[in-house]
This record gives sequence, structure tokens and C-alpha cells, in this order.
Amino acid sequence: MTKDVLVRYQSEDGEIKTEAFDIVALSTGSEPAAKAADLAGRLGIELNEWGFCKTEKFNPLQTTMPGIFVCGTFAGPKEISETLAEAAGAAAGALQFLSPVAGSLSPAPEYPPERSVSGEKPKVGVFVCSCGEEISKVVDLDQVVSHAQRLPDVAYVEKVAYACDPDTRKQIAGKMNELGLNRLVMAACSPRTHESMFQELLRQAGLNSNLVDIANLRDQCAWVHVDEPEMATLKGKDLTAMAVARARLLEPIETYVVEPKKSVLVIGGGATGMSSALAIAQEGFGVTLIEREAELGGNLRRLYSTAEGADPQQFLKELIREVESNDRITVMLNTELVKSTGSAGDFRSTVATMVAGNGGSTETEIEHGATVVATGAVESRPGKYGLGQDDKVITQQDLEAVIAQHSERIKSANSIVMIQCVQPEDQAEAYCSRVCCTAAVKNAIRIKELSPRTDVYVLYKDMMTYGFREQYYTEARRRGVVFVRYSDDRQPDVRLEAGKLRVVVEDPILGERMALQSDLLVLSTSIRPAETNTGLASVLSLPLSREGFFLEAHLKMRPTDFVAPGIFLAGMAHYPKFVDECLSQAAGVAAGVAGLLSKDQAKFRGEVATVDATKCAACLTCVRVCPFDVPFINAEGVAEVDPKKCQGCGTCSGECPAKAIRLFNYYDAQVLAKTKALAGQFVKIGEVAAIGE
Amino acid sequence: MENEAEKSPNGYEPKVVAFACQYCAYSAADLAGPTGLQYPANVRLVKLPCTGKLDVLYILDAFENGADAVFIAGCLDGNCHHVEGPLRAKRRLVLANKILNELGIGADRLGMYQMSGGESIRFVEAAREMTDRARQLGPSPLNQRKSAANE
Amino acid sequence: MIIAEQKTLEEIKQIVAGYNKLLVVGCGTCVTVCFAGGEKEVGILASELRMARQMDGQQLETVERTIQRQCEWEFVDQLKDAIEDCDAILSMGCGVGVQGLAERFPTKVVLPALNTKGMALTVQEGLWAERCAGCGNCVLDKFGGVCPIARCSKSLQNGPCGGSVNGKCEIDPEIDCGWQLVYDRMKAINMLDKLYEVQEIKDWSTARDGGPRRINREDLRL
Amino acid sequence: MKAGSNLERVLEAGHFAVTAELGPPKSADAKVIHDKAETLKGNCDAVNITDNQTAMVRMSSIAAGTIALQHGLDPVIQMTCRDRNRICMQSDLLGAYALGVRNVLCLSGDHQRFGNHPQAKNVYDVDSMQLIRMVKNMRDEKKFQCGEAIKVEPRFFIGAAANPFADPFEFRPIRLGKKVAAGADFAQTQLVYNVEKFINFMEIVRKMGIHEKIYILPGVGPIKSGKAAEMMATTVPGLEVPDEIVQRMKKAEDPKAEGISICLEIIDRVRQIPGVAGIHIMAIEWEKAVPDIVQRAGLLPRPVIEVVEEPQEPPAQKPA
Repeated sequence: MTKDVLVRYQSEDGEIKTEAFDIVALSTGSEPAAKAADLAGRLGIELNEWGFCKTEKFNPLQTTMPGIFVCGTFAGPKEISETLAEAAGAAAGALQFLSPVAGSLSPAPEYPPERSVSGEKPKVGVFVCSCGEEISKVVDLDQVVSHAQRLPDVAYVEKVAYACDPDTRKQIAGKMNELGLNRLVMAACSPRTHESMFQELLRQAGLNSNLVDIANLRDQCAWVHVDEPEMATLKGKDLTAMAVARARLLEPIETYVVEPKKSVLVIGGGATGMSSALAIAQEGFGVTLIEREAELGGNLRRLYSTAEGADPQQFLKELIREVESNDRITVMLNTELVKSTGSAGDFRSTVATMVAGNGGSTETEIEHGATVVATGAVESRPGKYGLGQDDKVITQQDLEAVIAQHSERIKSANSIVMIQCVQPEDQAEAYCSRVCCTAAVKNAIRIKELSPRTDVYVLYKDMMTYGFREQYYTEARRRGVVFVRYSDDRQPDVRLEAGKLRVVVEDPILGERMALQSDLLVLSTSIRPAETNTGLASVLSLPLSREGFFLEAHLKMRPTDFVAPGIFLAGMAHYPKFVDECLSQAAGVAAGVAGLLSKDQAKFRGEVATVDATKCAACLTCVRVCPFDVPFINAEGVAEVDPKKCQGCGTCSGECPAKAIRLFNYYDAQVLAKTKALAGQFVKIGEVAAIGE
Repeated sequence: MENEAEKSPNGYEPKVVAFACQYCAYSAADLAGPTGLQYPANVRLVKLPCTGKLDVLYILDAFENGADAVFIAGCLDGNCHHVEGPLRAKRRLVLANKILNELGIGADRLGMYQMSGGESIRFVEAAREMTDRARQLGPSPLNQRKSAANE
Repeated sequence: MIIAEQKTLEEIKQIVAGYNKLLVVGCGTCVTVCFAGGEKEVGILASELRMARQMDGQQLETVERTIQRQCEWEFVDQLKDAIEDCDAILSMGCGVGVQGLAERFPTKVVLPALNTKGMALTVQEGLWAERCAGCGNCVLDKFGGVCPIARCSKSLQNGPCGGSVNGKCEIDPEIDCGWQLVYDRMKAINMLDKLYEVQEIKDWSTARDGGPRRINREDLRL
Repeated sequence: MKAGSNLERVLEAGHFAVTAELGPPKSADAKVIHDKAETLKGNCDAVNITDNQTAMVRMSSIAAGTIALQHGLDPVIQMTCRDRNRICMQSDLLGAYALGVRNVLCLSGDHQRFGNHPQAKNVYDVDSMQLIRMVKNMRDEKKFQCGEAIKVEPRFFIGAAANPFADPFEFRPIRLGKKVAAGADFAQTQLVYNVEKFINFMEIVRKMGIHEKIYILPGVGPIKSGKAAEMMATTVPGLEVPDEIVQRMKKAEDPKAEGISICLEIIDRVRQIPGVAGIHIMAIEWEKAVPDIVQRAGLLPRPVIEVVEEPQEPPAQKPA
């Protein structure tokens, strides 16, 4: 008995195959939580036909009961980042009811007063986390522990199971206190995800939050060296030693306080931009909404129906009316961002408004505490299959207008063919545009509703009508829409013969070539990032993905943030999305903005460059190399860096020939401590005069 | 793993130090595990806020302290959070390469890779390539001299 | 500012051969600005030299210090404590700095790590170009503010030689013809006619040709 | 008569003068000079003895000039500012005069970067303009540069160089004018291949009246091969060889013959230009071509002018 699992399945060419597998993983669908109906009943909210929370297309976070919001998978199956955006959005929804007191209620955690560690010899506590078994099943933590015990200034070493567990953190904080430890080394997971947690721990222990270094034993050791336990253990010891070496030299961080400007710049006047502007305005902040085009609405202007039946044009009209009548919102049309400086809470931007007629523009300076990027995306129009050459070849967005405004064209058509996944030749990266399958299915149904006799063919590679949208696919099939799959190596062939479109496609299941006469050929073209993204990314110093969309701070955990504080992201500027998804994210952004601006003081950790005036030769190197034009030569004739503007990249300190500029947390001595630790070298604390020197 | 077999019989395991930008390469390295990727355990990352912070001294110090190979891992050109970090880093490598060649350590022990924060595969390729190179080149001549001196 | 650049590693290695504990001294003014001998370069060179020595199977100990100016006794004196147990001082200052250290520490070996190149301005980050030859008798009033002594390869004072082509000097296409610059400037400020005068033979006694120069300000000296 | 050299007498007499270049050897071999002198004898009015041309060490121009004198040639010794300071220059001038040399051509000199001693320290104590003035003051004021009197002064016919092809072009005639003001009696130019540009130059020179104050001898010379033509066109700063000539040289079946015929064409054209007082043939390391060129240009025989106290006829163009 091998205990293999035998799987019998039918291959594409119809052959029945049987194959043996060691493991079979089933991707099962998600269903509402068992007690969802119960809860819904008690809250008085309605559920949809699948038992998930019922929502409306254009109000995706609102339950049927005013004042009750929904987020996450209770409203339908979805991805982590979406649930997080929705969570923030639902919070923003709730905030609307609390706007007069927004922010003042947020419970500031109570911390003991901070103990000064200046003048103290480093006393390092090393806590080695097994992360359940995630780390310990690869790395021999006992060896790490005994190695750590021999490192200089290490006063205490302990192995813990889950350092992220609140109780464990409390215990660690207690231990720090009890033993008078003044530096913390966590041999655990990635600082990217957990540093702030351990910083908080230090504050609980009455220490400055900066006195921690993390040895990334999980993400950068155990998880990636599964098959080399001995080498991984060796590396684990090194990483811990490197962390200890740097921790010994860490200094308390100063926090800079800014009184945030209570206003927001929203870039993009589509559905996303407008709804985030509204949500932000409802929180009590002023909004300047800039739109490149001459009118508001963006892509939504060209959307005439939704699969779910809601009327986008009606919604749009309402939205524009609300935005225009809101006295906290200033709308600027024909306007683009040309310059933006400053930092979270205190931005200063210049926008240019095209003056009609003369081709010139006027510039306006705007002060704002936060920025929202909601610049959308565009349907591409590649010159494929005759698009742009023959008016019988149109895009899915064109079809929206034809159905809504020229239904006679539909009614007179005998046959309409749609081709999915049409990507421009010059599109470097292949990606799924997510909305086009549903759009095709929706429009196919509309065609069938208008003209049941018209044949509709959808040539597709892969139909992705995810979530509840699957019902429309079923509906379309029921109405007789024919779906024909094609593959990348056998793309449909379109010819114009005697004024008629002839589409030839090879049906992989039948293995036969089908020739379809077509009165209208509809292409589902890929949704492209706006061409202005590159310029805007450079003005705002923001990263773009390889595809050219804006890149959020974290793929899963921070879907509406950029790494740069104070700048937020929503809608199709991020990647192609449905309207409801855009609106959820827009609401999420409003929550992020409120979190930043509702406080009287926004605090920023001073991971910034500082100049040692006694060493500065005023050589201007920093002035020349800073990508953000921050350093300047001050009245005393030496370089100066405004900590509120410094982005903390360290370019100036990397280049300064006098070593007069140091970047907090990346002092040379601190960085070099890590490489020296590799060779078992640890500087004597007294020898590093002021650490940065 | 394919590298396993190549691990040298005399027990030489190269030490590879990577200076990684926190926005891209450090994140790419973090994401390798969850994406099901593995790379040689010889690589130790030192996090930088940006490759613009890179100092030639860091590279020299890594070699002086026993690294057999060093690589810089930064953002893609035009996609740097701080605009031109990788461009600066590349300029600084010009000097570092010159020094390594003059010293006889060899600039081929120093590499530069660029990736976005999500491209763990690129990070893994970089880690493998530099580790393989360090294996092929053998221990850094500095380490050879040192061990010879100790014997 | 004075510009200088580092000697080759090979040359410095030979210069410091035989010394086992070196005090590497940077200078915080001119040579810092031209990336030749500031604190950053001190760190890099010290590391290079240690590794170079290690490559030869030997050891070198370095002590790294950077003072504000090696041409001032008060700053030079700050090195006193570090000097005693070093075999030699490797100065990363200009030629003045090296001699400053040598004069102040008469019994110590002081070695140069830089080649001093002259007086220059920063054309752009990483590019410095000579502007003054220190002739001791400034003639810039006659040449529209462009010095033909420093900027013409032949120090001609009466116009360009026959090697001036497309604004470049015959000796190097990277070097501007000093006389083209003079000509353009004089034209721009409407003073071309000044160039018609024959410049008499120059008195070089004010330059280094007249012997080591010094400036003596009796009003300042005690 | 300022110096009474053959060259001065020929020019004063209004003849179309011919000078040729005689390059001293890179050795101590006097025979080379003797041979070259024999070749040139009777084919020119004076021979220019180059002074460590292109900064390559060669036999001293004064020494080689003295040998040329033995063959009855009238040497124009060249003197650059690169290798001598004012003390040495004046000393050499006294010696050269004592040995019978009567012409001197004052030059800046090629930078040593191109020569065989690029590590040398150059002098440039004095520039070519100042050298001209110094030679003139020694002759006319009987004074050393420092102002001290000279008992027996050296009397030289003073030559200057001019390059109509270098930049800035507008300054070139002015610079020649300055040399006249400094005291130059005659000027020899860089090799002329771009005749059009030289015509332009002369036009400005005439407008400024310079040609009335100085004898101008454009430099001409035969090119030996297509490769040489290309090299001259691309690598020699301040020398202009039009593409048309390069092409002709490259296509020629007998490049040497073609080189000579191009040279003859150019001589023919520059002779027509008002203000041109003669030609200076620079057949670099190809002195043997000179007799042929002079003969075919119809410039033979060279005039023989008796040495007399005063000129017998008034000169056509009298320098001021």
C-alpha cells in the first residue's frame, strides 16, 4: 500500500487520466460563519441569498441597518488586503457619527515615565523566540541562546515561544525592569512587521522605544534555510551577535512634534477621489480635490450599468452634487500637481490649473496635512484585431455606451463577438485586469435582454467572475451566451471580409476551428496605469510597481498607505478594481487621514540626518546630493537638515566627506558593528566617542 | 538543493554579506519564505534605509571582517523610494571595485542587484549567485592569509 | 580651495612599508571638500592599508584622526596624544599639511598620502579644475577675469597659440582653451580692444621663481 | 636693411620669396644637415631650422643653422618659448648672431605633452609676442630685456608664426597685428590646405593694413600618403585639411605625385592673393621634394642679390 491518492480527471482533449499524488489540496469555497445568521438577526441586518451580509454596490460597507457597518469576509469572500482596507473604511464610516469628537476618544496607551539610560553601560536582554516551532524546527535555539550568553554586555537571555503574544511581551517588559536591562534584542521575526510591537514593549518597560534591535531569525533564516539546519543555526548565531553588537550602540530616539494641517489634497476626481473627499470632509477636514480633466467622474462617466443592477450614472450624479455642494471641499478642474514638499501633517504643494483658451496655466500653492492619490487607471486601446481601424471593433467601455445610447445597433446585430484578455503589444508585464470578465458577462446579458436573437460569443482564456459575480456567468450561459476558450499560442484571428468581420478561433475542447461572422467585435482590453503615474510618482517620491501602478506600503497589511507617512492610496491607481472595491478603499483612506490629522499633535520618530557643525566643511555635498533638497548652509555657514523634512534616506551621510552628517539609527559605528560582529569584533563602548563619530 | 552538492569538501562555507535597502531588497528577502523560496544560509543581511546610505567603508569593513563576498541589494532604477539611491550606490561601487582590485581581493566578490520589494525571486537569485561565486572563487584571500597566519 | 588626490594604493603601500603602527591623519578643510583626505577618506584608506598589509601576511595597526586644518599649529597639536606610540604619521593633508605635521613633530616620520594639485574650484560634484597658479601678481583685470597664466597650457599672455580648436586646448580635448575663454569673456564685456595691447614680459619674481614666498603683516604680528 | 639676411634682401627687392624647412636630426649626425642643405641649396631663399619640433629632442637649431651657413644657405633659426627662459634666449641669440645667423623665427612652441619628454618642466617665461619684442629691442634699442645696454647688438630679421586656421578665428588677424606691433618683420603661417579660409584671413589682414607692415609667407607642403592626409586632418590641432584633399590623397594611384600636385595647385592659388609675399615650404622629412616643387611652380631660379650698403631699387612693399 502506497497510500497515494489516485486522481481521475478528464484532460483537455477528452482523455480520462488517472494519476497518483502524495497530497491533494482542496481549495474549498468560503461560506458565512456558522453564527452569522444569528448575529444578523440580533443586529437586525439583512443577509444576501448566500447568507453573507447584504450590501449595496455603491455603499459596500453599509449594512441594511443605518449605523451598522460591515467589513471583511462577512460581506463576501475576499483577500486579506481588501478586508483591511474595508476595516479602515468601516471605521471611517463609524467616525462620521462621531466627527465632532473624532480623535479625542482614541485611548492613548498609558506608559510609565521613560527612564534615561544615558551614562549607563549597555545591559542587553536577548529574547529568543521560537515562534511556536516556526524558528526552532530549523534553527537550534539552544545554541543561539548559549552563543548569546557569551556576547559582550549581554545580561540576560531567555527563550520564549511567541514574543508577539501580549502576555509574553508583558513578561519581557517586566524582566527588563526587574534586571535593569537597557537594550533589547529580539531574535525573532522581521523588523518590517514586528519592530513597532517591540518598540511598544520597551515603552511599557519605561524605556525609550528605540533601544531594540531585531535578529530576523524567522523570515530571513528559519523560513528560507529549511534544508540547512546547521548552517541556519550558524547564521542564527551570527544574526543575534550582529543585533547585540548594534543594540549596544543604540541611542534613545527623539520624537518630533508637528501640529498637523487640518486639510487634505485629493488627487483625482473619479468615483474614488470624490468619495474619499466626501468621507474626509465629513470627518471635519478641508479638502482640495484636483482633477486633470474638465469634469468630475473619471471612468465612472463611461459606465452605464453594473452587473448587480445599480445605476452608475445616477450614483455619479449624486456624488458630484454632494461633492460640489460640500463647503469643506474645493474642486479644482483642469488641474495637476506639479510640486510637493514637506512631510506628514505639513505638506506644501503647488498645483497648476490650465487656463482655457490660451494654453497657459496658473499655479496655486496648497498647504495640507495629508495627500490622497486616487488617479485611477485607463482602459487601453491597443491596435489589435482592427481596433481603431474599423468602427465595428470596439472596447468593452465603448460597448457600455452603445448599449445605453444606441441600442438599435445591438438589436440589428445578428452576432456579437467578445475577445477577453487583449493586452497591448508594448505592455511589458502580463497581469489580470480583474474587472473585464464581469464586464463582458454583464454586457452579454444586457445584449441578450435587448435582443435575445443576437448571438453572443465570448472568447476567453480564463473566466474570472469572482465572488458573487459567478451568478452572472451562470445567468449569461442560461441566456445562451456561448463561451469559447482560446489559448495564448492560438489567438483568435480577425479578418474584415467584404465589410464583414470574420473571427476564427480554435475551440480546444472540440479541437475544431470555428469561424464566426460578427457584426460587432468587442475587445476586453487590459486596464493600464494612468500615463501620468510616472510623473506623479516622481513629484511625490512614491514607488510604482513593475506594471506602473502605485505600490502600497505592504501588499497585505497596508493596502491604503504608502511607506511615506501622510500619503494614501485608493482606487484603480493601485490596480484594476470594481467600483465597490474602490469605494471601500476610499473609505479606508478617510480613516487613515483621520488617524493622522485628528490629533492636535502628530509625532514623528526622528530617524533623520543631523549635522555635526564642528566637522562640517560646508562643502555643499549634502546640498547637492539630497534627492529632496532638504539640507542647506545656514547662517552660521554650516549645513543644516530640517528634521521635519528629512526623509531619512542617508544619501547625504553616505556621501559627506567630513563624516559630519549622521543618520539616526544608521551611525557608521552602528552599521559597522554588524559587519564587525561577523568576525567576533565588538567595539569597546568608551571608544566610540559619540557613536556616530 | 542543487547547491548542497557543491559545498566544498574542505568545509569552506563562504560568508556573504548583503547590504539591503529596507524598502525593496530587505522586504524581498522577507517574502522569500512565504513564497516558497529558499536561498543559501551563507547570506547575512545588513539593513540600510536606502542604498544611498551605502558607504564604501561598509563594503571594505565587511571584507576586512571576513566576508568572502558582499552584495548590495537596492531598488530598481526609477523606483527608489528616495529617488536615486541605487544610482548613488552604483557610483560608489566604482570606487569599491577599484579598491578591491587594487588590493587583490577582486571586484568579482562584490555585486549589485536591483529589485522591487515583492521580487523575492530576484533576491534569491542574487543570494545564490553571490554564494556560488564565493564558492567558486574560494575563501577571500584575506581570510586565506589570516588562517595561514594563525596556523 | 586647494585640491589634491590620493596617491595610488601601491605607492602609499610602499611609502608606509616597514611601519607597523600608523597614525592616519585627515584634514578637515580643503582636502575634505575635494574628497581626498577628509574623515571619510581616512577611514577608507586605513581600511585599505590594513587589508593590503594582511594580504602580505602581515599586520598593520592604524589610528585614525582628522583635524580641522593641518596647516595650523593649534589643530596640529591636538594630535600629540595619538602620536607617541605610532611609528609614523601618514598625512592626508595637502603638501602644506604634511609639512605642518613634520615641523610640529620634528622627531616623527611624516609621510604624504596625497598629491597636491593646485588651487581650484568645484565645477560640479566630483569635478574640480585649476583656476589660479599663484603667480603673486594678479593680472585678472586685464583678461576679463580668466587667468591665462593658470588656464593656458603655455601661460601665454598675448593670445592663443595655434593649437586652439573649437574652444579646446591642443593638449587635451577635455581642457578648455584658456584663451578662448578670455576672448569670449572680453567680447561679452565689450573689452576686446584690451586684448590688442601687447602684454609686456611678466615679472615672475613674485611667483615661486622668486624663491619661497611669505607674507609678513607687521600690523598683525606681535 | 635691418639684418641684411638673404631673405630680407629678396623680400625687400620685391621678389616672391621661397623659404623651406630643414629639420635637424634626432642625433648628433652632421651629415644629415649637410645632405639636406645640399638638396635645398639654390631652391630657396632661406631655410627654417626647426627648434625641437613637436617637442622631440633634435640637434640644436643654432648648431644646425651654422652647418647650413657652411653651404651658403641663409638659415632662419626657430626659437621656441618652451625650453628657454629670457636669460638663455638672449644668450643664444648673441651666440647665433656671432656665428652668422641673421634670421630668427619666434614661436610659442608645441607643448611637451606631444613630444618624447612629456614629463619635462616647461618654461614659458616669455611668450612668442614678448620674444619678438625682446629680439627687436636687442636690435633696435641695443638693450637687453632688463634694460642694460648691449655693446654689439645682434641684428636679426625677425619672423613670427601665424595660424589662420586655429580658433578663435576672428582673433587670428588681430594676433598677427600684435606681432607686427611687437616688432615682427615677416610671418610664416601654418600649412595652408583650406585655401578659402586663408583667403578670408588675408582679406581681414588687408583690411587692417597688416600686410603693408609685414611680409606674409603662407606655409605649403606636400602630403605623402592618404593615411598621412587623414592623420593631419584629424589629429593635428590647428591644422585643417579639407575632406576633398583627404579623399584625393586616398584615391590617388601615386599618392606622392598627387601630394605634390595638390601642393602646386595651392601654391598657384595663394600666389594670387594680394598681400602674400612668398611661400614657406614645409616638406617635413621630405626635403627632397622641394626642388621639384619649386621648379614646377616656376619659382626657379632663385634671385641672387648682391650685398650692398643700400637697396638698389625701392622695395615694392616696405614694412613700416
